[in-house]
Amino acid sequence: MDKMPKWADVVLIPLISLFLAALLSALVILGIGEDPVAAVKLMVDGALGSTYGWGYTLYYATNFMFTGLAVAIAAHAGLFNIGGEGQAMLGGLGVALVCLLIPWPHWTLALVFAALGAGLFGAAWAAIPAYLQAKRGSHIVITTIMFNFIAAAVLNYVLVNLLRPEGSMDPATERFPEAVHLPSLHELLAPIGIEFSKSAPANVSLLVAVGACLFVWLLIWRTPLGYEIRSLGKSEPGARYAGISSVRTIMIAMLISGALAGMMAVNNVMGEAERLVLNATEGAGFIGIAVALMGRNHPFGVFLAAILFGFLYQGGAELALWTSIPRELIVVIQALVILFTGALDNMVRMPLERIFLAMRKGQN
Amino acid sequence: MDFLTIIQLLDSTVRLATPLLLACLAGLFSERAGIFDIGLEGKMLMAAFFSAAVAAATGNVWLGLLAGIGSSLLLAGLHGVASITFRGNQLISGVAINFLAAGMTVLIAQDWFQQGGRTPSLIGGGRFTPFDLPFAESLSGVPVLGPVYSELLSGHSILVYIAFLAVPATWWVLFRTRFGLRLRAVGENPAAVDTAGVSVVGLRYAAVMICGLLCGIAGAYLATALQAGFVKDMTAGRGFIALAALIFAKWRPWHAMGACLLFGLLQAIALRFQNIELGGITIPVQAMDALPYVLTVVILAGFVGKAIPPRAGGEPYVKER
Amino acid sequence: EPALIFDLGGKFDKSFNEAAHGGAQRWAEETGQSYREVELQSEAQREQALRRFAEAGANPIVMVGFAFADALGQVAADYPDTKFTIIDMVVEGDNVRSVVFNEHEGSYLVGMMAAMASKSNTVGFIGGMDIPLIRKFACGYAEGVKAANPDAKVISNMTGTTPAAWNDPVKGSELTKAQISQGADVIYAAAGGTGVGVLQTAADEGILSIGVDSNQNHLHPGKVLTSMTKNVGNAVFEAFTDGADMETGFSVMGLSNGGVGYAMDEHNAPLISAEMQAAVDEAAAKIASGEIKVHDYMSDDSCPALSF
Amino acid sequence: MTAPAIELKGISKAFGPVQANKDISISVAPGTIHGIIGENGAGKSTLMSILYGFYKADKGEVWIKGKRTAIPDSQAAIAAGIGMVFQHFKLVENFTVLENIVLGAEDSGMLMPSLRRARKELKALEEEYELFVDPDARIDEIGVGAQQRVEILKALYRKAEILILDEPTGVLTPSEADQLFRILDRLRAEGKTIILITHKLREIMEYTDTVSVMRRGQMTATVKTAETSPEHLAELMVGRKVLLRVDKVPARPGAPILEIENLRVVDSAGVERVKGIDLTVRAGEIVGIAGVAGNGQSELLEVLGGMRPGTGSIKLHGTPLPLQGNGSDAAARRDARIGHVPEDRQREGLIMDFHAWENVAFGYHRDPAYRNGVLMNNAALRADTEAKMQKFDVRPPDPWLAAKSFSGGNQQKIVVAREIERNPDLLLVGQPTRGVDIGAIEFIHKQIVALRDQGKAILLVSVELEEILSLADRVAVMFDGMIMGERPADQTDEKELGLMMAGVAGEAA
Ligand SMILES: Nc1ncnc2c1ncn2[C@@H]1O[C@H](COP(=O)(O)OP(=O)(O)OP(=O)(O)O)[C@@H](O)[C@H]1O
Ligand SMILES: Nc1ncnc2c1ncn2[C@@H]1O[C@H](COP(=O)(O)OP(=O)(O)OP(=O)(O)O)[C@@H](O)[C@H]1O
Ligand SMILES: [Mg+2]
Ligand SMILES: [Mg+2]
Repeated sequence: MDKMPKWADVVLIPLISLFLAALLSALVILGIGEDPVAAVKLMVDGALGSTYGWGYTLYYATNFMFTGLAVAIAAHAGLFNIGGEGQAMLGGLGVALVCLLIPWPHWTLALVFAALGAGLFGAAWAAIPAYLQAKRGSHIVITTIMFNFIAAAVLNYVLVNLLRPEGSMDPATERFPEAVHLPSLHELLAPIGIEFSKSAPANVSLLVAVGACLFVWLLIWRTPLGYEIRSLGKSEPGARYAGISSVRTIMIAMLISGALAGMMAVNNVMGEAERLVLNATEGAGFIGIAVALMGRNHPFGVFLAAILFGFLYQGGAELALWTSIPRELIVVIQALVILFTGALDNMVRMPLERIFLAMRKGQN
Repeated sequence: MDFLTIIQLLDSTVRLATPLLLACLAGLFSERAGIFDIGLEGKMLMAAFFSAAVAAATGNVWLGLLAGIGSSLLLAGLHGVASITFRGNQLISGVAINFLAAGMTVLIAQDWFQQGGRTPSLIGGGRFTPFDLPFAESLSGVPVLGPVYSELLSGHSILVYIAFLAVPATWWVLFRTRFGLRLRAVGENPAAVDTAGVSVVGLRYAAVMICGLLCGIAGAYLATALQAGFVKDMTAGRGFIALAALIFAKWRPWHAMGACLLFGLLQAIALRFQNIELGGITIPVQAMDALPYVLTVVILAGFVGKAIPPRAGGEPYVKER
Repeated sequence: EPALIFDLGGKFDKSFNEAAHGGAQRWAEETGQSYREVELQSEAQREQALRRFAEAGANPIVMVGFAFADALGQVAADYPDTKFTIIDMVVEGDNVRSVVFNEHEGSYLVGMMAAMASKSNTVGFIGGMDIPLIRKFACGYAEGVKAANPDAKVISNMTGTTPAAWNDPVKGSELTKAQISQGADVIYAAAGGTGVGVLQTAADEGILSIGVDSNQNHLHPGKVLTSMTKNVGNAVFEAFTDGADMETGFSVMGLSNGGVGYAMDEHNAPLISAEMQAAVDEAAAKIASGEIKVHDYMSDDSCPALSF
Repeated sequence: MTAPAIELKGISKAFGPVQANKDISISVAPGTIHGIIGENGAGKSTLMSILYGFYKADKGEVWIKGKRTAIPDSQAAIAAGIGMVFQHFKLVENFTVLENIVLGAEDSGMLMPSLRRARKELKALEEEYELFVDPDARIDEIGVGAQQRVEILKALYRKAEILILDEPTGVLTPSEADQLFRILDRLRAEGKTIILITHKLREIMEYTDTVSVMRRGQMTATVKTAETSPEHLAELMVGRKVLLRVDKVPARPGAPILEIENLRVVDSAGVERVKGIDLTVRAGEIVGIAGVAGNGQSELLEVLGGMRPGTGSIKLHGTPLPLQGNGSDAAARRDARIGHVPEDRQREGLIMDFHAWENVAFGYHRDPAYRNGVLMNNAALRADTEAKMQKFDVRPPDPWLAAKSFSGGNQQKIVVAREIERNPDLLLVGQPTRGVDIGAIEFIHKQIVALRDQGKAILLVSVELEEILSLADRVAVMFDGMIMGERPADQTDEKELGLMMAGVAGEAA
């Protein structure tokens, strides 16, 4: 007998946690002498009030879908992949190499191969921690943290010493050729008569991200491989009993996870910046953790949570632009969301369970 | 490299190893008690800010130190509530605390000082000043040992000496006191401690609070001794390097000191030299930056002795049948 | 309403960005009008900030730092009615004004002062990110040092290769200690926020330092020999003043038009002898008139006075 | 009359929806051994953990030596003179014996003097009670018997007057168990009071003075041991007459199905667990492996089930099966038509958070019957589950219920249904009825016998001698990784097997 209904676990708890996080965030805004209502209004206005705002919200959401899915799929295998940031950085390198080294005739082809390149590089960056976890039991949380730092160093080296164009002062690659320019939502929607902001960076990668959500959903809940991943995540001895190779499954789950994180680069590197800069990921790999926690590791939940965080991100940028509230406010909000949905969920769950138990006793 | 350069390099190693060492010992207490802590970074950062802020406001560095420790203890308490009382995921709690510190420090700094997330530069009594060991001046003339004593050993801030004294103290507490025995036991098998009539929760909170205390000193050192004020993100990953050192040291105090000195040396080298020529090959500075992390992965991979964490580490304690 | 975008160092870096901030503040005080500003958190936000201000109708938009060049190149054409000013870099465009400075000239002057103030005949240079622009500072400085004292030695270090190098006071401090141990007793920091660490450590260790961009003499009174001022504030002030109908194109700010110089005030007055000041002022006049030609590293990517 | 050493009055305790103890009262006289028996999950351990302050009762009072005593935590229990040896030892594995003993009972803040005093005291205790252990050995270096002695020493070091032992003999050989009871006798002679939880009626009959029976959270009876019989106790335990023997016709063994030769297993710590076993299981017979837990039976079953590597040879229908590397995993064993009911259904046999229908595919999830192209055919799987639930009388027959929501017996039925309905040539069965009530036991036993009667081979591992004797046709006894001997089930008895389990080899093997 469960202590409470499933919907309470899946919907009610995250919502209450989110509410608590929002409440505390409001207190923080009050604490720095600003008006939380005005701040929220500005955020909503800036992030959702125009197609320009939506364009940025969806652009960020695209990033977070990829990294959130990456965290989620690893979590299904019982692994905490904190390495999304590093994997996404390397994914950027993959995209840059694909876009710069090969003269693509059309963006569609470039997109496919850039996604492959990003996935490959991201997966490769996840492969070593995955292998060490699977074969040697090295704690993947620590190894992926270490690999984030190593990725930053590698990218730094590559951008400064190898890919920086002659005579440029920026540690960044040169601009990708015009041919690999991905159509933005403006360009996609104009033919069907929808006016979408021209300057917002949301682009066709959004569709790729939505596709990835669907793919992960099918994979996890509808394929034998997903079944194996979930089984391993729930019980390692069980997996051994069922003939599910933990090494193989950990490797596959982490490779997919790394590939998804890496594919974020299609959006931010190829779709937006159109060149690879330092710190292109802007912490999206870490936000993936919050997104997956919020979304309860379900692709649909990840989709919704990614949009929520896209909103927070764009809203936060607007705050920084138009008020004296620093952008770090969203880091605080993000921290509170992770704290309440991830680490303190028992604080919500325990009393809730008691309430449901009492309600059931009352009925009997 | 001449003798003086080497002394200088080691001198800077000591300075740079100090925050690592304090944070590493902090992690050691927490993890030995079975509470994983990837929030060392956040606690240090918070402490760095509050120590600098209070030192700037009062002009008294000791008050700053206290404030830094207090803020770090607050975050440690939060980690305790999440991972001990509510049996939450310790790793996630640590991640949240890191973000919380990264955001709150800048937010508060901006609110208080309007300097884009910094504190004003600390002057005079707002900073820890070098602390000269006895006879440092008069012995500096003695060949070899003179410079070693007066340049390398003497002239650091008092917190440096505290950090290095904390090593034998940690060893002594862990292995020679009742508290230490219980603390180690609770990290290995909390049920054994519980059935022996000792409070698991109490012990773990104590460990987490000691962790907070040491992280607080580490943060205060960064902002009020190593530098003169807070700038955002000034911990720059030191909490993670400390974590790496902790694994490298396999959770043992003396080894922790060795690991921190090694990583401090790597930082010192990376700070002073951009690219290093070694027998014809150039080692890029990025390689030096990444080396502590690479070494940690190698250790974790078990190629150089296996790092076995405390057995109950990371697991919330639930009484079971 | 004009807008100002700071680079990653942040507007209170006590140096480059702060100088720009000062100019904007001066404009706001003198005209009683307001302006918009934003500090970036990451590389990726440059374009967003530019577009957002342009969308919101800010005009002109001023950005400080060479790193905006690429983003501006993308954005400028999309907003033909908006005027942009970029500092430290040249960007083509009908609606873009590019302002660059002859930092080598100012650096030459402070180099002379360093050489004259040095007792050990060894002076130091600590640069921020290792890019041609900073080498330009270093090269001019070295030439100035040699001009005042041909036997003097110049030790030069760069802080790093990424924008993080602008904001790493610890590294600045460590490099300062290293240079001191090599005998330097005057150190010139051209490193943005990193310079804060340089000046601090120099003051702690009892040697002289030279500030950059803003007048940094007040940071450690009596310990900062002088500052190489780069009148970024003026550039911002002018752009704001010119407003929406400013003249676009390319403008060079040097010694002759007050774009660069060295700072004198009550904080460093005791450090500068009349003789030093006379020598420097003479050189300044000669440079302005073209009699002395200071080598510009960026003209041929080489430096006769210093090797990197 | 002296006051009872312990008196519990009206103790109740619920874990969420599970009422583990309901209004329980007992009283135990000082200087006696009091037994507590009851089925798995009856609430015995819960009750004792409450007495020891490990759990807090929802309701009820505890009286010690005639005084009402609040026991909010173990500290209070220890202060009241209560010591407890848990079913799963509570020792710090990488500490020494001495450190484990002083842990929580140190004299002062300094460790060294405490250790010195404990060393002296330990000597005295050892001699007094014959509780020998090396004080400087690490716990993970000593055997379970010695670990148990450490637990008892821990209690005595804390001056316990009342000693609770929860299933102490489950992990001991018969001779170790005898030694334990000699120690208990001595303690009783000293006036100490002992509470003994056990499943073994023999131990109750031989060593206790009084005995209480628990059923479904309630105390159903407390009687003087001298005035009762095993049959009567069994009846009290389950609420009806118990049929100990399984109904079955004599086996008609056919061709060998499984042939094991010189099988060896080394565990991850490098310890050899199975040391060269030869065994044959024929079609139409049930071979039972008896032995005290931890003598290599689990490893034997696991290597056959493809859960761990081994060396030597195993053949199925004469075809060798690989023991390492490719083709040696559990999936390959299933392909070879080997079914496996694992020892631990909750850790291995089921994913507790999965729905019943997902668990029915567990291990067979790549079966084409459950496939629909690259995707899984969940509808077919659910239909199949419903059929299996009907046939095996799983209650409630709801495929959508999570495995953890079924009771132990019904969980086991799901596992058994999954494995037996595959109609395997060889069925490996580990502890099929552990934690399962008597009704389900009968059902599961019947299914196993039916499979045998279809001419399939069955290898049964159980620590319950009774189960082995009633279900198996042939019994092999394992001790220390080796087979001590084989007997036809109807030509041996518990006594002979018990000797072999203690390492005394039988005559002809
Ligand atoms: N910590 C717990 N949380 C939830 N339920 C529990 C817990 N401990 C025991 N239970 C439940 O309480 C009931 C009684 O369990 P208990 O362990 O006391 O039984 P037992 O008689 O000792 O059984 P066994 O013979 O298997 O040891 C069972 O239904 C069990 O599932
Ligand atoms: N740890 C636990 N947490 C939650 N519920 C539990 C726990 N342990 C047991 N239960 C639930 O308590 C109930 C009784 O469990 P238990 O295994 O003791 O049943 P049982 O009466 O022995 O049944 P069966 O005769 O089928 O074995 C079941 O519904 C089971 O799901
Ligand atoms: Mg029990
Ligand atoms: Mg049961």
